[in-house]
Amino acid sequence: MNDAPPVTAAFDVQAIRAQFPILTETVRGRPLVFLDSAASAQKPRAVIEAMVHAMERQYANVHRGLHWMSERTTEAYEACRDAAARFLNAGSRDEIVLTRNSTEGINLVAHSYGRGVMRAGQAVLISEMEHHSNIVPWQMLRDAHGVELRVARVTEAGELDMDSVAAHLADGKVGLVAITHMSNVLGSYTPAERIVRLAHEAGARVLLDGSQAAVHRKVDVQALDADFYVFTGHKLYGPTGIGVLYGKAELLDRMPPFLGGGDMISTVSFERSEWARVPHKFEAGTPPILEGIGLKAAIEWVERIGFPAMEAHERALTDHALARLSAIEGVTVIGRAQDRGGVISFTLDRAHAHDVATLLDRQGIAVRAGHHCAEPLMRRFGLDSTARASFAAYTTRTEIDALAEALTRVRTFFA
Amino acid sequence: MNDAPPVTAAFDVQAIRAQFPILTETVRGRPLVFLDSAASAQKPRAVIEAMVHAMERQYANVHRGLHWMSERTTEAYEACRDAAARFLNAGSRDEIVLTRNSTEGINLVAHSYGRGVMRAGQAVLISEMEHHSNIVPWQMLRDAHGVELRVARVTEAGELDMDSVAAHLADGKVGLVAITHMSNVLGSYTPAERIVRLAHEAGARVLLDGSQAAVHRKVDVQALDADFYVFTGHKLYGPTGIGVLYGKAELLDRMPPFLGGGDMISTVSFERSEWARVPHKFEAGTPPILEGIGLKAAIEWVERIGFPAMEAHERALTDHALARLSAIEGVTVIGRAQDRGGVISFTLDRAHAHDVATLLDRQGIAVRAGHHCAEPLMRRFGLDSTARASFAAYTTRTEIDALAEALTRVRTFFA
Amino acid sequence: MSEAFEELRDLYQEVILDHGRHPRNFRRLDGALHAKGENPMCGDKVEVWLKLGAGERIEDAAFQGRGCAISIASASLMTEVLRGKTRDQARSLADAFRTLARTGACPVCDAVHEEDIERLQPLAGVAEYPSRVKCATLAWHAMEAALKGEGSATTE
Amino acid sequence: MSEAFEELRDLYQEVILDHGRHPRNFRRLDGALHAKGENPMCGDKVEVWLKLGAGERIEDAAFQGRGCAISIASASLMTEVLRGKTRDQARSLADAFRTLARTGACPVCDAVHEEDIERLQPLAGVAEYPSRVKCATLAWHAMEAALKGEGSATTE
Ligand SMILES: Cc1ncc(COP(=O)(O)O)c(C=O)c1O
Ligand SMILES: Cc1ncc(COP(=O)(O)O)c(C=O)c1O
Repeated sequence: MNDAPPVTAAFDVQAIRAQFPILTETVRGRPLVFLDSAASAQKPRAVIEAMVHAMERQYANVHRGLHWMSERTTEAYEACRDAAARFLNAGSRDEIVLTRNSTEGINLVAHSYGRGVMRAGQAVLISEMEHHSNIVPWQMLRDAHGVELRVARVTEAGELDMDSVAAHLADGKVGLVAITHMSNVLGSYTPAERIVRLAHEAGARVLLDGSQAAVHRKVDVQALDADFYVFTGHKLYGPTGIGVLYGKAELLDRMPPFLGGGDMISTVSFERSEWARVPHKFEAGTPPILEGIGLKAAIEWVERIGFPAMEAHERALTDHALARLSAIEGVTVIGRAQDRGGVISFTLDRAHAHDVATLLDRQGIAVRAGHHCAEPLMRRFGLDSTARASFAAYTTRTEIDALAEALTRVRTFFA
Repeated sequence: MNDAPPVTAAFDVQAIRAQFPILTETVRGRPLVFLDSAASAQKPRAVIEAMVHAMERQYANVHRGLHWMSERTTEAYEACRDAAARFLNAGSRDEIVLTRNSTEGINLVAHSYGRGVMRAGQAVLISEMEHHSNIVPWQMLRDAHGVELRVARVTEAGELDMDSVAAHLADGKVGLVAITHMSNVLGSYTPAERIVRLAHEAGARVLLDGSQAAVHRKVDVQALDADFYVFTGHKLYGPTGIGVLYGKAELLDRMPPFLGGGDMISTVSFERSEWARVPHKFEAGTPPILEGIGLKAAIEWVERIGFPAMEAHERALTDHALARLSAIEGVTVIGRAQDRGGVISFTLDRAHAHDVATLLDRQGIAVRAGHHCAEPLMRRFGLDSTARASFAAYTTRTEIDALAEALTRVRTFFA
Repeated sequence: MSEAFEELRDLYQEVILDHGRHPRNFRRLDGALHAKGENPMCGDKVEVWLKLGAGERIEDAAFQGRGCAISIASASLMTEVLRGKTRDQARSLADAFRTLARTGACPVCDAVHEEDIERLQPLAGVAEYPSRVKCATLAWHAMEAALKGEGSATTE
Repeated sequence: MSEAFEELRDLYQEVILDHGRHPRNFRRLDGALHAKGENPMCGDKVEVWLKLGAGERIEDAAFQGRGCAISIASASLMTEVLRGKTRDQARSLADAFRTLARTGACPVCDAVHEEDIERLQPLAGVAEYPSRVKCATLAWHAMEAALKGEGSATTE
């Protein structure tokens, strides 16, 4: 099912690229330079093949079928839960809820933990650098459930302001801290372990939004002692339509269900229903079967490369990119966090980010431009929008050079 | 992208089967006889290829990207909305909300219409033959929002009891009728047009659960005058992870959002957010992009065959199956609705449905056994479980004969 | 019996059909340890009674319930092999049986449970049908719940 | 200019760069019809003022705002071509321009709007960049809102 060449100690980016069919495409007559992986990553052949194998050879609905196809498909799908548990080092596979994406995972916690366990008068603490998906669910919880919404500051360097975190925790009212593990705009990591420790000392639980972090760095939820952790499959080289919510068993057990329907119940009568045990209690309806099979292949693909090699590669790229971009007159990189990953937001004097993106696109280079679903962070830095280049395992130094050269051209153009 | 031979007036089941790679598989040494399509249908090559094409040649995140890959992927994904609108004959593409599955569509209505628009003291009317996914969300609404849950009866013949529907509507308290358009256990269609008319006269809105019906029969939501209609992609020869909720524009406009996050907002500040316009208001986070592309291919595949041909084929199969099964001593078919489709539940004297399913599986035949996520209906008929055979465009007469023969063997075995 | 029937036999051996049709010890036991077992997914239900005698050995075991041939036969066979076992032996046999049902074999059990596992061997075929494993183990879960003084067990 | 730069020109023609850098009629008009336009997806914002004179013809048009070169250039060009138009002509020109921006051409407009469409032609290149179409049409939506007496328009 997977014929990827074994990638060992030496990180061979060309061998990796060869596993991504899309990377040989051309865009507007130029070879595609895809620097928008933070929005969604491309898919390696191993993922495509796992999904095709299921559709062509082994497919049926899962969990309730007694026949061969259903049993085999159930095994293949449930193996995704095992893979995700291993990937995050969860204590048990039952602590893995399979969702549609990070957004659904966060909404699930806002609903089932927020409405189900938290009390009016308590507070949720987020930060200025959250993605809308980690803002809006808490606003909805605030408006529906009388919970206060607090916002920790971000420093000028683009790091989470830990003094601000501590100050917000001081009165003991915060019941849940929901903070990103890595900013999708600035590339900054947050000090997750310290956040968890501080929060726990103040009696708060912690949800970490690992949509970006889990793609670039080994995450160990037990070492972090995170209460909840979410990530999304499509950014981890997997398919769309699937994400992962990790939750500590004791919390998941206490939480009421989220959506109702088939598969999340144990028995149903019109008077009342009994919920299935965790994690199925949180998984209503036919699950994302093909997507689970694809995500498992993606996780295994990432594990085969290994985070040490991938991180080293991405760190080198990021350093190179920061050096090249900073050298271009008129380019300003937003944020200069100590601990950062391969996501770089920048502005160009006298040129709007959208024009920059379009002109780069004209040269075959895909970057994102806009508020990156983080309007409050834009406001924090007094900006409407930035251009953003983001890197993945398949990104090369040459592509970053291409970006720098194209950007120089754009600058001359607008000068 | 699709090299399926054109299927015209004449329905050529072998030509259709040739488009489903999985149908040449063997199970336990026998050719697969897949009679569990009501749980989830197999996928034609056109669907597989559309998804592979996206992953191999044209993929990026949608809606917010300014670059070529994102724009093309957005077009391909949004084309699913157009296809679904056409498929259901919706008045506008903006009346199509893309969900994960039917279950999520129903939960969305239970949340955003139920909690958002209905008032405590009103009632929701369901029926005895609903799938758990059309029961549990209403129970949760009842328990959270003080809405009454009423249940219309099903006749001994397995038809919706319209007198019971009328009786429940009589006091004008019912705000929403949520009823299946076709039973996933009995195969019975419900008289959707009459239900809608009665409900509207009594001031109630109607949600039809088309998870089964939309697969077998042309649905025209405007002709039905349905207020909400749901179906699920994986039963319509499409991928898992995607479903469709149709809602009348005036209703969707009035409903508060469901999940919060990226893509469903227009602007975000910590104080408050403004929702995007319908249907995006209901679509939080990165959508099921690949799945939308797959579902569009599935809809087009079904449209190419055409419901007249497919219905005729399935009707002939169903008649044949009913005749063959009834002829086996000890076999009881549950329900004998006038208007029915290719889903047949049956029991075998002296043999438990699970044993029947396992023994059929041993002979390569996949049927489902259990309560089919419809426990209350089982109870209505005094049963714990049934075996269920269900048919699709690719089902053949020979397969039904194989079922009948295998069942005869099972019967002898347990006699 | 024809070849076609032979195939059906690999799981549904005569012993299973026989115990499925004519379950042994299908009755209640007054004043005994008792627990219910339920597999909500498939609706199988079983009640198990255990009477402990001298030396806390199982003197009598009985069950009632309804379900598929596998779950009834397994319960029936269980009541037979449990006689004379101590609590620990019964629990250890339950572990051994679960391994047998899940994997089709129980290499490590031979020493201790050789004779019992041989009697239960006809149920080893369920390993090929993962969703049926729970049918086979339901009564055993209920039996352990009864020993622990818990009223019920579920194999969801 | 090198070949590389030539490529960039197909959308960003000199006219656009010029109007983007030096927008014309970039001011407020007191006592005029007025509306705001906003594209929340990208943050572009524009305000448009229209002063009607004799025969309800547009005597003066002006705008202020911030956004990308496309949206500013489009607003600037718009204020120029609107002078002397009746309400109906302005609306019809807006329709024509939207067709131009969406499809890259407007075959049916030639007869009526030939001259204006020629001035706006440099913006036709956005048709190749669907997500940028809204940048080009934002000011036009605001203009129509102002004519209708609505305070704001959005191109979400
Ligand atoms: C009648 C009916 N309603 C709802 C559903 C739920 O569909 P899904 O599990 O795809 O949400 C099904 C199938 O499982 C069904 O048959
Ligand atoms: C930090 C962060 N959180 C949440 C999300 C939401 O992910 P999804 O859209 O897959 O739910 C994203 C990406 O869009 C992200 O970068």
